[in-house]
Amino acid sequence: MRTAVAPILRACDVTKVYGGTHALKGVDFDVAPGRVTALFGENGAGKSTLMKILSGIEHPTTGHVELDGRPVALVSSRDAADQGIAIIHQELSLCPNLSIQDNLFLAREVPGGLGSIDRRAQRATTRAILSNLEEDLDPDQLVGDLRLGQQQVVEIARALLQEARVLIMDEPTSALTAPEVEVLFRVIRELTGNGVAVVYISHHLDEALEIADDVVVLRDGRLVATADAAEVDIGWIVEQMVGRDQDALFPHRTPALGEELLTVRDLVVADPANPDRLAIDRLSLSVRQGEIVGIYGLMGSGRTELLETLAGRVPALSGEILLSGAPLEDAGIRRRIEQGVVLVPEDRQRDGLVQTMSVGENLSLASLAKFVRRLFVSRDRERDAVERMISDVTVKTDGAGAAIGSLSGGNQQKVVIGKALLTDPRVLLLDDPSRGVDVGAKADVFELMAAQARRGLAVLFTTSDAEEALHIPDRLLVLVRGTVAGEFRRGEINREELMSVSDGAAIEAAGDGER
Amino acid sequence: MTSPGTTTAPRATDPASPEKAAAAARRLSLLNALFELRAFIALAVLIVVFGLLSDSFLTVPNLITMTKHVAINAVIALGMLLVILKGGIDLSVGSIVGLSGVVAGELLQGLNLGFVDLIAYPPVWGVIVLCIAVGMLVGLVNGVLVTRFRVAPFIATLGMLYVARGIALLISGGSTYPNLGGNPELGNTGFGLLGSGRPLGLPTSIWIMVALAVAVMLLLTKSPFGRWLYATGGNERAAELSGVPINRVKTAVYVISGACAAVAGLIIASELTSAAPQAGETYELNAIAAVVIGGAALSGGRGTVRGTLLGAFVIGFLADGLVILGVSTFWQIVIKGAVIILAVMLDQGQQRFKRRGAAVSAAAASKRPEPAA
Amino acid sequence: MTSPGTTTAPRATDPASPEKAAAAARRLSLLNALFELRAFIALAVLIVVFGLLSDSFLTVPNLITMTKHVAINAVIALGMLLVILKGGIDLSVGSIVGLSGVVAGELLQGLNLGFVDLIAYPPVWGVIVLCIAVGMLVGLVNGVLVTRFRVAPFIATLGMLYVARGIALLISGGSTYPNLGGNPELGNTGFGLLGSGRPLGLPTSIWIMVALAVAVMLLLTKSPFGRWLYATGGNERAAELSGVPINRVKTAVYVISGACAAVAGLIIASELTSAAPQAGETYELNAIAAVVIGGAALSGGRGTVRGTLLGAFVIGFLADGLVILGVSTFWQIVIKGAVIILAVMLDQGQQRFKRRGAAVSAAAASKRPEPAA
Amino acid sequence: GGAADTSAQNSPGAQAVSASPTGGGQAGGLIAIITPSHDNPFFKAEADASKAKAEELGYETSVASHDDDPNKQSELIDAAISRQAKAIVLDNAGADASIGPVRKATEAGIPVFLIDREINATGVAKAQIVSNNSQGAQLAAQSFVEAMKEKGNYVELVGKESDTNASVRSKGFTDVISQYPDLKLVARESANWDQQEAFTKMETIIQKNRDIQGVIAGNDTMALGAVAALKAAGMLDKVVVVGFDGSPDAIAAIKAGEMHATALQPAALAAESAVEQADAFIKNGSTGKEEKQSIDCELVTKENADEFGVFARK
Ligand SMILES: Nc1ncnc2c1ncn2[C@@H]1O[C@H](COP(=O)(O)OP(=O)(O)OP(=O)(O)O)[C@@H](O)[C@H]1O
Ligand SMILES: Nc1ncnc2c1ncn2[C@@H]1O[C@H](COP(=O)(O)OP(=O)(O)OP(=O)(O)O)[C@@H](O)[C@H]1O
Ligand SMILES: [Mg+2]
Ligand SMILES: [Mg+2]
Repeated sequence: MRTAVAPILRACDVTKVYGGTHALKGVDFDVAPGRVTALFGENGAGKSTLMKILSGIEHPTTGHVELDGRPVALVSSRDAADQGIAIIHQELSLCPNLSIQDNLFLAREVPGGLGSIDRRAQRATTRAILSNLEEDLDPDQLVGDLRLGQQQVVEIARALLQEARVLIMDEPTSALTAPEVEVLFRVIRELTGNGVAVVYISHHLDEALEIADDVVVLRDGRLVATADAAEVDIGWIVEQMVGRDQDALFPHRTPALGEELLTVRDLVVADPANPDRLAIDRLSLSVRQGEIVGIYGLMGSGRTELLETLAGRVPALSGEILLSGAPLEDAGIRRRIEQGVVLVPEDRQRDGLVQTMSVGENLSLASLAKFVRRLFVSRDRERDAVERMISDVTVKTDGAGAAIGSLSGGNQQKVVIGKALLTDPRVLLLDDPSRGVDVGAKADVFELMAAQARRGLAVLFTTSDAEEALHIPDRLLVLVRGTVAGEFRRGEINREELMSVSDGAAIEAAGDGER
Repeated sequence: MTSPGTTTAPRATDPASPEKAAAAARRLSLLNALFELRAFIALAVLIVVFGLLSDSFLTVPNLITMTKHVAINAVIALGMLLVILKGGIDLSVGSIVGLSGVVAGELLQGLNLGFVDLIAYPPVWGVIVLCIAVGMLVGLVNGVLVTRFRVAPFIATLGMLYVARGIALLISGGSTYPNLGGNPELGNTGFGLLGSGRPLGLPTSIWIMVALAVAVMLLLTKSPFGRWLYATGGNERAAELSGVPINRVKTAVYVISGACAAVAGLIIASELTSAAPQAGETYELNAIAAVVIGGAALSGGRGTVRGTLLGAFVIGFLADGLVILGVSTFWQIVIKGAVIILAVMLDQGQQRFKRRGAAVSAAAASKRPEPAA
Repeated sequence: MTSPGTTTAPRATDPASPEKAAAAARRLSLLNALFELRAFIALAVLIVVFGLLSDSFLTVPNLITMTKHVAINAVIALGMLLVILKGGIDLSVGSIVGLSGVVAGELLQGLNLGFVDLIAYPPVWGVIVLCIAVGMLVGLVNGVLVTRFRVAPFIATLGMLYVARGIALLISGGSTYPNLGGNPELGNTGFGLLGSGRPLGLPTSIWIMVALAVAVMLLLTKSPFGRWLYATGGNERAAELSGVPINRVKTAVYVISGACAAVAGLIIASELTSAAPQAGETYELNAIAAVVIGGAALSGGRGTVRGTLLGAFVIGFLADGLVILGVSTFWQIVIKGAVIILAVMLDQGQQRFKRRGAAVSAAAASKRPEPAA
Repeated sequence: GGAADTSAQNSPGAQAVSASPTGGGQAGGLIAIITPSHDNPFFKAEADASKAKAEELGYETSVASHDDDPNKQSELIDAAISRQAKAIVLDNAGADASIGPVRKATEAGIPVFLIDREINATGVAKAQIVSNNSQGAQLAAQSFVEAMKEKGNYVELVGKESDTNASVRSKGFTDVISQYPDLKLVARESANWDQQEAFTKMETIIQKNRDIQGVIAGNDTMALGAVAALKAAGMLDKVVVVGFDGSPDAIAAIKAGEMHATALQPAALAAESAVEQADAFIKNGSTGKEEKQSIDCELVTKENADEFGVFARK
C-alpha cells in the first residue's frame, strides 16, 4: 500500500505510441516526496519511456502529467528541469570532448560578466559535488578520458547539481563498482531526507530493492503492481515482471567434459582505451569441450579486453593462445572465426548489429562464405540456414525480412548469438550476454549456452551479476585488474565470498583513482 | 545498453483492431511505393515539362543524345555510390577523369623508350587497360590513406584532387592531345570507336553505362562483397567483429571508383578524339549529387544502383533541357542548385511522413480498450 | 555515443613499475607537446625552407603581403571552423564571396528606385552592412535547410553553392563592376580603404582577420555559446537533453560562416576596387583545408582558432612561397595537395604514436616478475 | 541583362527559343550560338552581337556557354544537331578538343562558323574568323616596348596554360620584346585569366623584386589585377601596364591613365560577319570567303581610346 503523502508528480492515464509500438498503455504513476520509488520491469516494459515523459523528453500520446496536483505540459527536458525534475539517463549522455565542469554546467553556465562564464565558481561547485560522491576528479579533466564508471558518476553529479525536487535515476549503476553504489545510496538517503522524491530503475533487482521505499512493476506498458518495499521480495517482483519464478532462470545441468579445447598462457594485453596501462596482465586459463566457464569481474577489470583478444580484435603484447594444442597466429578476427573462435560482443548496438540491415542479413553476415555458389550468395541456402537459426535461438520476429530495430533487446541479443552460431564455432565467447536483457530473455540465453555446451562447444562468458556468476558456469574465474584472482567450481563459494574477492580488489582499485 | 524497438508495426498494433492495423499497413506501403519512386517522379516531371515546352525534346535522337550525356556522369556516379555506401566520399574523381584522358593521349602519341631510342605504340586495348589501371592506382592511394593512415575521406580525396590534376597538367605540359584517332600503320587506331561507335544503333557510352550498372547491381545485391559493403557502411564495428575485412572493402571501393572515373575519362577523350588535362573539373559534385538525389545517405549503408541512375538522369536531362529551352546559363546554375536541394528535401519529407503516418494509425488502434494481459 | 576520446596526459597505473610508467608518461607528454604544435612545425619548416631558397621571402614587407593574402582565406576559415566544430560543412562560402562583392558593386553603382525615378547611392558603411546581411541570409537558408528540413549539410550547402553563384551572375549580368572607388559628390567614396587602407602600417584586411580571430576565440572559449557549440559537435543528443538549443546553435554557425565569407568578398572587391561575379570559386576548399590542417575533426567537436589560423598561414605561405621560387603552376597544384594530406597524416600519426609508445612501455613494465595477486 | 537573359525572359511563353524581335524577313530557322562563359564580358559581347545580327536577319537564336569544358561543348553541339539548327556560331573550347564536335556537326549537315579561336584543322568548319592574336600581341608588345623606352625589367602574366590563346599571345609578346636586350623578364606567372589571382601573384612578385618598370598581360582582366596591385604598392605611376582584349574596363583604365595600352579584338565585328557568312551559306551554299579569315586587332591607347566601344570601333 502506498503512503498517505500527496504525490509531487504523477502520470495520469498516460499512453505512448512509437510508430507501431505501444510503449505505455494507460499508466497511472505517482512519485511521493521523501521516498524512493523503485520501478521494475523487463526490457521494453516501458520504464524509460515513462521516465522520459515525466521529464519532458517525450510527450504522452494520450493522458497527461500533474505537478503538485496541477496538470503541466512539460515541453522539453529543459522545461522539466526548470520545474525541479532532474533525470539521469539510461544511456550516458555526456560530451566526451568537454571537461567535467563544462558537462555539469552545460546550458546552465554561471554568468561571469560580459557574457563570459564564471569558471572559478563552477570549478568550486563541481569539486564540492564530486567530493560528496567521493570521486576525486579534476573538474577540468576531459570526460572522454574517464572510464565508464567515472563517466556515470559525472552523470549523477550533473543531476544532483540541479537540486531538483524530483530526481529520476534510470539505471544509474550499470557501470558502477560496489563501493561506488554504496556512496550513491548514501547520497540518495540524504536527498530523501530533505524531502526529494527519487525514482530508481535498475536491472539489479536486489540492489534496487535495498534502496526502495515503494515498489512499482511495469509489464509490457501496463502498471501491474505497486507495493511497499518492506513487504515484498525479489521472487515476488520477478513474478510480477514475467509471471514465472526466478529459479527457472538457471537450468540445472551436469556437464559432459571433453578434451581441453582453448588454452591461454601468460597473456598480456594493453588497454586500448588508455594504453599506458595493461588491461590483461599475464593471464592464463583453459576451457574444455562441453564446459561453460564464467568470468566475473568489476567494470574495467579487463573482461572485454580478454575476450576481444581471444576473438582476434585486440592484439596481445605477449603470451600464447592455443586451440586444442595448436597455437593461433595473430591473424585477426576473420581468421579466428574460420578457426572456430567467435565472440558475442558486449554492446549489441555498437558492436553486434547493423541497424540498416534486416534480421536475416544480420544473422548471415559472419558466415556468408558458406552460402556462396559461383561468386554469388545463394539466396535459397542463406534463407534456409537463417530460418533454421531463427527457430533454433527462438527469435520472436515477423521473419528474416524484419528490420533489426523492430526487435526487443532480448531478441536482438539472440540474433547476435545466432549470428555467431551460424559460423559453426568450436569456442563460443560471450561478453556479458545478459547485460540489459530482461529476466525472460536471460533464461533463454542461458539455455542456449547450455545447449551449445552439450553439443561439445567450449563456452566462455563474462558477467557482472553475482547470481549468474554463482549459478551458470561450471567453473568461475574472478578477474581483478587483468589477472585471475580466484577460480571456483559451481557451489564452491557463496555470494559474500565472491563479493569479498572482487570488492577487496575494487577498494584497492578505487584507491588508485584509475580502477 | 538497452535496445529500442520491441515490435514491428504490424505486430505492434494490438489484437483488438487487426483490420485497422492492416488498413494502416496498406496505406503506408502505398505511400512508400509512391515515395520510393520520387526520383522517378522528379524525372517524369522534367520530361513532361520539357516535352511540352519544346517539341525537339521528346524526339528519339534527342533522347539518345541526352542519355549519352548522362552516361558519363552515371559511370562516375556508380563508383561514387560504392564509396558513399561505405560512408566515405571521393572528391578526386574529376581529376582522375582528366588524368586518364591525358595518359591515353600520351600513350597513343607513342611513349618514348629512352634507352633504345625508338617509340612504342601500345595497341588501343593496352591503352585502355593502362588508363583504367592509373585510375585504380589513384583510388588505391585514396584507400590506403583512409584505411592505413586514418585520414578522413574528404581530406584524403581532396588532396588527391589536387595531386592527380597537377600530374595530368605536368604530363601534358598543360596542352591538349590532338587527334587520338591513332594511325593504321602503327596499328593503334580504333580509340575513337569508344565514343563514336554505335553498336546496335546506340552509342558505345550508353552500352558501357548499362553494362557497368548491371555489374555494380550484381555486386551489391548478389555478392558477399556487396553485403560486406552495406554492413561496413551500416555499422563498421559490428561488421569488423563479424569477420568482414573492412579495410579491404574500404580500399576496394576507392579503387573501383577510380576505375569508373578513368573509364569516364576515356569515353570523353574518345568522343572528342582529343584529351585535355583540365577535363572533368567539378564532375565530382555532379556525381555526388546524382547519388544523393538517388536516395543514398551520405552517412553510409543506404543507397541503390537504380536510384543513382535516376539521379544521373535527373541532372543530365535537366541540364540539356534547360539548354534546349534556351534558358540563360546563369538561371541554369540557380535551377540546378535548387533541384538538388529539393530532391533531397523530398527524401526527408518522405521519411518524416512515414513516421507520422505510422504513429497516427497506431494511436488510433491503441484507443480501444483491451483486457489486461 | 561516448567515444573513448583522445587520452591527454597518460595516467601511469601499472603498479608493477611506477617509475618505468612515469618515465613513459614523461616521454609521451613531451611528444604530445611537440605534436600539438604540428601546424606550427609545418609552418616553421615552410618558412625555413623558403627563407633559405629565396632571400626575398623573409623580408618584413613580403611577410606583410603574404599575411594579407592569408587574411582572406583565414576570415572564411574562421567561419568554416564554427560549422565544422558543429560537425557540418559549408560548401557555399566561395559563392557567397562572389555574391557579396557583386552586391557591393551593384549598390555602389547606385540602386535604381523604380517608382520615383531617381537613383539612391547608399553610403559605404550601408553597403558593407547590406553585403554582410546578404551573406548572413544565404547562411540562414543553409541553417534552415539543415535544421528544419534535415538536409545533410554537404548537400544543402552544395545546392546553395550553385544558387548563390547563379544569383551573383544574374545580378551582374556576368560582367565585372569596375572602379568601386565611389565618387565624392555622391558621398559614397572610401570603399577602397577596406583593401588599400593601412592603419598603423598594416593592411586593413590583416586587422580584420585579427579582430575576427579574437572575437571567435572569445566566443569559443569564454561564452556559453562556445560551450554549446562544442557540446553539439561532441554529442548532439546529450547537448539537446541538457537544454542546449541545438537548432539555434546550428543555424547560428551557418549564419556566421555566411557573414565571414561576405566580409572576405568585400575585402577582395575593395582591394581590386572592382567586383567580379565569379570571384571566390573553390575558396571553400582552401578554407576547409585550413581548418583541418589546424587539427579540427570533420566529425565535429574538436578544433581551435589557433590551429585554424596556422592552417591558413601554411596554405597561404606555401602558395606565395612557390610563386617567389618561380615553381611551375602545375607543380604548385601537386605540392598543395601533398601538403594537405601530409599535414593531416601527421595528426593521425600523432594519435597512433601515442598509443603504440604507451603499449610498448606498458609491455616493458609487465615483463618484470611480480607476486600473483 | 545579357543575351542569355532575353531568351530566358520569353521562355515562359512555351517558346523554345526567342523569335526575331524585328520579325523582318522569313524566319530562317535556328542559329545556335555557343561561346565560353558569359562571366567574361568579351564572350558576352560576342554572343550579344551575333544574336542581334542573326535576329536582324530573321533567324531564331539559342545562346549557350560551354564554360571551356570540351565535353560540355560537344554536348551543346549535340543539342544543336538534334534540334536541326541551320548553322552554329562557335567560340570553341580548345583547338584540338573541338575538331571532333565540329566535324560531327558538319557531317550532320550543319555548317559551323568559328569565331575568336581557331581549331587545328581546316576543311571542317565553313569559316574560322579569328582576331589575329599574334598580330595583336605584337602590336601590344610594340607599344609596350616604346612606352618602356626599350629598357627595364618587366613581368609577364600568362593566361590559363591549357588555353591556346595564352601561348599564342605569350609568343607574340616574346617575339617582339626579345629583340630588345635591355628589356629583362623578371617573372612569368600564370594567373589563369583571373583578376584576383593576378592581383595576388603580382603583389608577391613585387615583394620579390620592386625594380619593375613594366607589366604585360595575356588579357585585360589580369592586367587590371596587376594595376590594382601596383596601385596598392604605390608603383603604378612608374610602371607601364599593357593588356589584351580591349575590354571596356581596360579602356576606362587607359583613359584614367592607369593602363598604357591594350590590343582590342573586334569581337563584335567577327561575330557579326560570322552570322552574315552563315546567312550567305544558308541562302546560296557558300560564304564567298576562304575559310581562314583573320581580323587584325587594333591598338587602344590614351590617344584613340574615345573611338572605341564594346569590343568594336564606335
Ligand atoms: N569509456 C571508457 N573510456 C576509457 N577507457 C575505458 C572505457 N571503458 C573501458 N575502458 C578501459 O577498458 C579497460 C577494460 O574495461 P572494460 O569495461 O572493457 O572492462 P570489463 O571487465 O570488460 O568491464 P565491462 O565488461 O563491465 O565493461 C579498463 O581498464 C578501462 O580503462
Ligand atoms: N524512440 C523509440 N522509437 C520506437 N520505439 C521505442 C522508442 N523508445 C522506446 N521504444 C519502445 O518502447 C518500449 C518501451 O521501451 P523502454 O525503453 O521504455 O523500455 P525499458 O523498460 O526502459 O527497457 P529497458 O529495461 O531495456 O531500459 C519498447 O518496446 C521499445 O522498443
Ligand atoms: Mg530503459
Ligand atoms: Mg566489458
